[in-house]
Amino acid sequence: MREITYREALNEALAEEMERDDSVFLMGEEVGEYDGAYKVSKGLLDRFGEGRVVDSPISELGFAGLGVGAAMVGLRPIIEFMTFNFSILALDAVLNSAAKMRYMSSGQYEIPMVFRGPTGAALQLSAQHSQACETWYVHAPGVKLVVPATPADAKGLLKSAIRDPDPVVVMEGELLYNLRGPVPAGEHVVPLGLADLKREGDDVSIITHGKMVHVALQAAARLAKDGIEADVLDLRSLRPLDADAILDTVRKTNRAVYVEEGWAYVGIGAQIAALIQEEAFDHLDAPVLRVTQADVPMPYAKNLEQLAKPRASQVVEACKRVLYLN
Amino acid sequence: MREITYREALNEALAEEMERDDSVFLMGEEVGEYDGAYKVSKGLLDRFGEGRVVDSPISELGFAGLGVGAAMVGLRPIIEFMTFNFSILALDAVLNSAAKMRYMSSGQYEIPMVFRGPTGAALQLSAQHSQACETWYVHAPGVKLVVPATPADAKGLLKSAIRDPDPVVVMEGELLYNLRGPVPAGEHVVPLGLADLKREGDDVSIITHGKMVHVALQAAARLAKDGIEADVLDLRSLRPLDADAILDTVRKTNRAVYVEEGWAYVGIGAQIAALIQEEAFDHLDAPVLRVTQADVPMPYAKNLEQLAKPRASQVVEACKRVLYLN
Amino acid sequence: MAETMADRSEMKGTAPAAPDELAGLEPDLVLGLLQDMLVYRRFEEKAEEAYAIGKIGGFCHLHIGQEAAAAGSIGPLRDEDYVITAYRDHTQALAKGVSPNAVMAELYGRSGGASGGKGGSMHIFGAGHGFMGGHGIVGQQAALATGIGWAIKYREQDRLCLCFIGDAAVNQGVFHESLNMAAIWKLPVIFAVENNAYGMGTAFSRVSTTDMSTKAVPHGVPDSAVDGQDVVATYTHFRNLAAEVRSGGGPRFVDVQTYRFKGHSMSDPVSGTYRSKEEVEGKVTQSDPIRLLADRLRAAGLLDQQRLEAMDVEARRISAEAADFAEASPVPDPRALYDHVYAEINEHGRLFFDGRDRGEK
Amino acid sequence: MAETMADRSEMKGTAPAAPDELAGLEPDLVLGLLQDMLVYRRFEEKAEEAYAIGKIGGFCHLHIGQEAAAAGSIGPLRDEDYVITAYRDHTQALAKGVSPNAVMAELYGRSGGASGGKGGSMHIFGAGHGFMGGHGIVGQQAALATGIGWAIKYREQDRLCLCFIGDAAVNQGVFHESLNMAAIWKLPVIFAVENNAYGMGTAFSRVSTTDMSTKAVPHGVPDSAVDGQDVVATYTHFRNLAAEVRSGGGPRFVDVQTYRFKGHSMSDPVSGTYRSKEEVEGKVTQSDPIRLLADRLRAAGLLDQQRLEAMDVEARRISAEAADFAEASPVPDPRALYDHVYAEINEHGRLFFDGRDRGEK
Ligand SMILES: Cc1ncc(C[n+]2csc(CCOP(=O)(O)OP(=O)(O)O)c2C)c(N)n1
Ligand SMILES: Cc1ncc(C[n+]2csc(CCOP(=O)(O)OP(=O)(O)O)c2C)c(N)n1
Ligand SMILES: [Mg+2]
Ligand SMILES: [Mg+2]
Repeated sequence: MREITYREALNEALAEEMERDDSVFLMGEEVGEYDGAYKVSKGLLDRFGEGRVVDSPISELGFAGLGVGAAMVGLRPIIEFMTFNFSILALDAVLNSAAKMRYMSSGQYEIPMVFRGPTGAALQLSAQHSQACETWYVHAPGVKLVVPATPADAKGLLKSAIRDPDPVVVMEGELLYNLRGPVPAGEHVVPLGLADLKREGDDVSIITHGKMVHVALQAAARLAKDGIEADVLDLRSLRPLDADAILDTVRKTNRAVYVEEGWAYVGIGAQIAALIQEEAFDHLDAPVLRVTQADVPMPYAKNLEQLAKPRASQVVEACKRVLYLN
Repeated sequence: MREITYREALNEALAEEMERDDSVFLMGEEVGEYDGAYKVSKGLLDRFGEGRVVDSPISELGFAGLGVGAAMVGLRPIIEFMTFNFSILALDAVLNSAAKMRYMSSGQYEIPMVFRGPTGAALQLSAQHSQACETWYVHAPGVKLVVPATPADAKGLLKSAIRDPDPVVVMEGELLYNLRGPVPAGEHVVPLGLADLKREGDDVSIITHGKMVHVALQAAARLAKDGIEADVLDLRSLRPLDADAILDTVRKTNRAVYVEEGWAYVGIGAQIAALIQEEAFDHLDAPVLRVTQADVPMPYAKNLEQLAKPRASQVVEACKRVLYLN
Repeated sequence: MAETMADRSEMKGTAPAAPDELAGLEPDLVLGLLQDMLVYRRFEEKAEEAYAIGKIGGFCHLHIGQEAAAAGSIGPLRDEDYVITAYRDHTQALAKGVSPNAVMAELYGRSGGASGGKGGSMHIFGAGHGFMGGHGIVGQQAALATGIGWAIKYREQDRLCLCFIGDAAVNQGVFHESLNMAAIWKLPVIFAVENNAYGMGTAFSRVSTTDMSTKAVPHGVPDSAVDGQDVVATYTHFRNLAAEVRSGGGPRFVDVQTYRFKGHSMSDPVSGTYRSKEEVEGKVTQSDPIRLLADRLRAAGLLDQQRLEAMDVEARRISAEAADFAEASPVPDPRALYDHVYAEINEHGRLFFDGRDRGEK
Repeated sequence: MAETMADRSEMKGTAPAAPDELAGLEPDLVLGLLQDMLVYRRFEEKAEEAYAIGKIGGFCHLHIGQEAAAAGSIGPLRDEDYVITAYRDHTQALAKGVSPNAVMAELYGRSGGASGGKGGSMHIFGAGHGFMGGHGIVGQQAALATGIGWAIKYREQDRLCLCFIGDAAVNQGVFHESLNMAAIWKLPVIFAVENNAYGMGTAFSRVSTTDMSTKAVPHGVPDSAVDGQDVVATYTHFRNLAAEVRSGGGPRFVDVQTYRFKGHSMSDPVSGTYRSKEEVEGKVTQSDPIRLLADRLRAAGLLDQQRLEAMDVEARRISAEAADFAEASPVPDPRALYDHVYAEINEHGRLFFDGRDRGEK
């Protein structure tokens, strides 16, 4: 299969869905004339015109709310946040409007929209620009959240998100945009709510999402050298969540480690660990451990940033701990 | 000891600390002329004047940021959010400025300020006005969070929060303001980071915070009728967290239930459950269960709201489940 | 503020005399506006009663005193136009065509309510009538309105969106972000400030150094003001604004000067440190939009006491019927608790995490 | 925008001739401004070099072309005054007295950096110099500035706070919320728009239907504009504003018209669809603030080529020394990872939840 980058995969998904449904439009900072701060929307302005590829002012709360209003009357807005760090300004539109409109009105409104952009850290962007925002978006019911880790999932999940009748948050990664991988041309849709077992092994389950899938695979490779075979489960979608896949791998290996780019306290890993012990208690031979960002705002200095980020070596260590090795 | 309301206790704490330290001021919507939307600041304008008790425009992001700026140069602002539901608009000031200033500057700035107001549901205020906001505030390092459940703790924790060198979020409860209880007159300080064992029992640990402490106590009383004695641990402070107290009660009873006003997904209970199984795995005879709000935006209709809120009967049921009864 | 209010009341005190005082509006149309305002008034009074005896819960914000602002602004709109507002939304919902029964049943939290009992007073919705709610976070609806306007323009429809916001809401950043977006994209949105001079207990003059006419200036949105206690003036003003907006003129900003006769919500006092009893009484006696219009119609020989009373009887009947309907409407089915959080279809994965049985009673 | 820019450059193209052209400023003071601007220019060029070879990471926003806006606005301030800005902060930190060594070391992420290596280019802090950073979320610093102004007034200090924001930042709601608060409480804050005509790749005219002079109108904050490429005009303008603000005049809003010669950040192109190569070249040749001032001083007989070169040698020396200092400064001690998240004292309970050993190397 042809290989393209994660960025190109997203671009394809956007183009194909805008082609397919003219109620879909893209709005955000620099998405048009500038082709997107990270070039995800490259060429879309020329192709679809400024009525559908719209450069917004720097007004996150305003244009996120605009998207919700447009969705209330049936359009399918795609709101791009240059990064999710900036979307903290827009959380009211997401959590209080998008997530609650269907419910407050007993189903009179559907909010078929997408909020997308990169989450988490890139390289040395320091504290305000390096935050994994999943927890803030997934705590309240009403929105869905997907976190593609590969080019194929980037295309397939974004297409599903655009077609979904509910607000879907798509969290990408600056450091993933250049990642190359096989992506089916044309129609390729990955349903929300299905995890993907990226690697199989019977000894321990490494469960993760987004960028950290690649750290988990590195760790699994190193573990294999020591004869330890790990399942690597990429959740892909955090809400809906493929709880069955999580429970299946844990029931198989009886040991789990969650790897997460962000902070530990009420992080995604906390929820997954709580869920596993609630529903597979008797299958656990060891506690579910978590490997996360250090519990500090992201520092700028390269050496400190590297220390703050979760590393494969820590995943290896955690896996050995749940296996009671060394 | 004299009994006063939770509201009066907060008012006393504010007055005493403003008396004690003239760098302390209170700002928020309706805190002055109107004596506060919930009358927590009653009389403070007359006593301290409009220089220190300040009615703000409805600009949550703006006046929260104003507080951070004032703290950067050494004042001790107390920013009142009429309710934390509205503070979602101000999260950028809290999470990106207050929580990170000390770190980004390597300690050049201290942010000795308080963000306070009610969190969670009252009665039939529906979806946008009935949210337990703890998760959004405690995920990122840099802020502290306390959740007083009694009049005495309201006074003691607020006083500690005001004197603390870091930004402290104080989450109160509309339904707690009228609660009466014994409160020491004058100097009464409850240090951050200490949980309070509100009731002792050897059979099961009910761990909780805020308003739910009272639901937990109700449940414990009912369990006692069936001869089941529960520890009821009020965390009081979510960051810093009294992990020792949590582990102690679990090591004693080997069973725990977390009761939480808000949603389950990455709720506080998820973090506590994850922590317990990480650090007391071998002491657990059953999974840590959680009793939370139904996973829906809060509905308006009284019957639905009652169904959505966590109830003592559900706590009783969960305790019996971890005891493998019925 | 006090002075300003006084000035305004002068203005409103003088009741007009000649028939041409109807500014060229058909007498029947104006009589219809009177009937509408009477319904709004009696409806809100009924809600007040029901709240007092605990039939209605939560926060309940009444429009008493502000009826002309709703009737006069929404009156000239078309069915296919949209209206969006804040939590003080009962009369605007009625004006846009949501039935009194459905609105009252919503206040009662019943399944027959406009929002199925899930929204309550602050979240009345009427999608079928272009009534877009009922939003509880101050300023929020301004951004939603730009989105509705965006969609109208996107689809090249001959519609507009009328967005109400409170005077205190202009201090929210999102108000400015929204006007700016509406301006740069020339969206068909009328931003109407329901300027009742106070945000809860705070006089506008305490949170702004300028008057309302300056608020849209940075965005180049044409602004105007109208006496919102004069329903005829309000009606003609909005009829003209609507025409400008329909013809592609872009957004408009209008200061609708009105006054709240009751407390901010049912939980708040009518007067206090923030406004005197005298001020309120003055407004109630001098600028009740219903009395002003009735006097005017009488002076114009278009209304007599008998007809007025007949209209009021009708208004009371409608409100009483709404209360009866609400009373009779069943509470929501407990199984509805989990409905409408997400679309019903969900092929894969788990959406709910409370570990409860969702068939729960 | 293009036209506007053209017009402006006309204006700036005409170099002044007579000595009274220094607007009454002491020649030494003006020569000092020239030296300062040369330092800023050479410093940024050095940072550009260092970034190119990977010594500096992350986002790095240069001030090249905008030196007069920093030198002319901060020049008239006192040591005890405060300056706060966005992520484009290097030269403003230098202007407020933070040493070039400390700023460069911060860009290198070293322990000798102004923020101990934890902040980086976007978060330069100099508490000891009243330099309040260095903030990365567009518009954010406007609210922080009102807080600093609030504290000055609260303590009745004879100080002020100068807050820089970008032209695109005026579309953030918090900008309006902040000006409104500054106005109602008469805070001693100067809000200065570093108007370089673009927000990243978006011309101001594409995101605003009005010009900058309208942006403070709703808040009643007096506004003015100044040619930010003319350091003498900028200096005298800010000297006067500062005097007004100190004497209790309340906040001021000023449009400092300037131009960015480089890309938005080191990761962005200098020109592209959003602005032509010609436009940039035109600005660089016609309105380089350093050349404009040098020509002017020459014309006034206050500067010769030799002295100019000596000043430039000094500027290069300072920048080179800063780079050497940065190079020599050790990277932060790994143990510093957990420092300054919270105050060191924590008597009870757990603050960190990553389960890591915090002595970690
Ligand atoms: C963001 C936010 N802050 C505060 C509140 C609480 N609150 C509800 S209404 C109100 C006053 C609004 O006044 P105004 O905008 O003038 O509208 P009015 O009630 O007078 O119609 C306040 C402070 C809220 N709902 N949302
Ligand atoms: C809230 C927010 N949105 C978006 C960004 C990304 N961003 C950084 S700078 C910038 C452009 C700002 O332009 P302007 O305010 O004119 O300042 P300039 O860079 O021209 O000095 C953008 C969009 C951000 N940092 N914060
Ligand atoms: Mg008002
Ligand atoms: Mg700019």
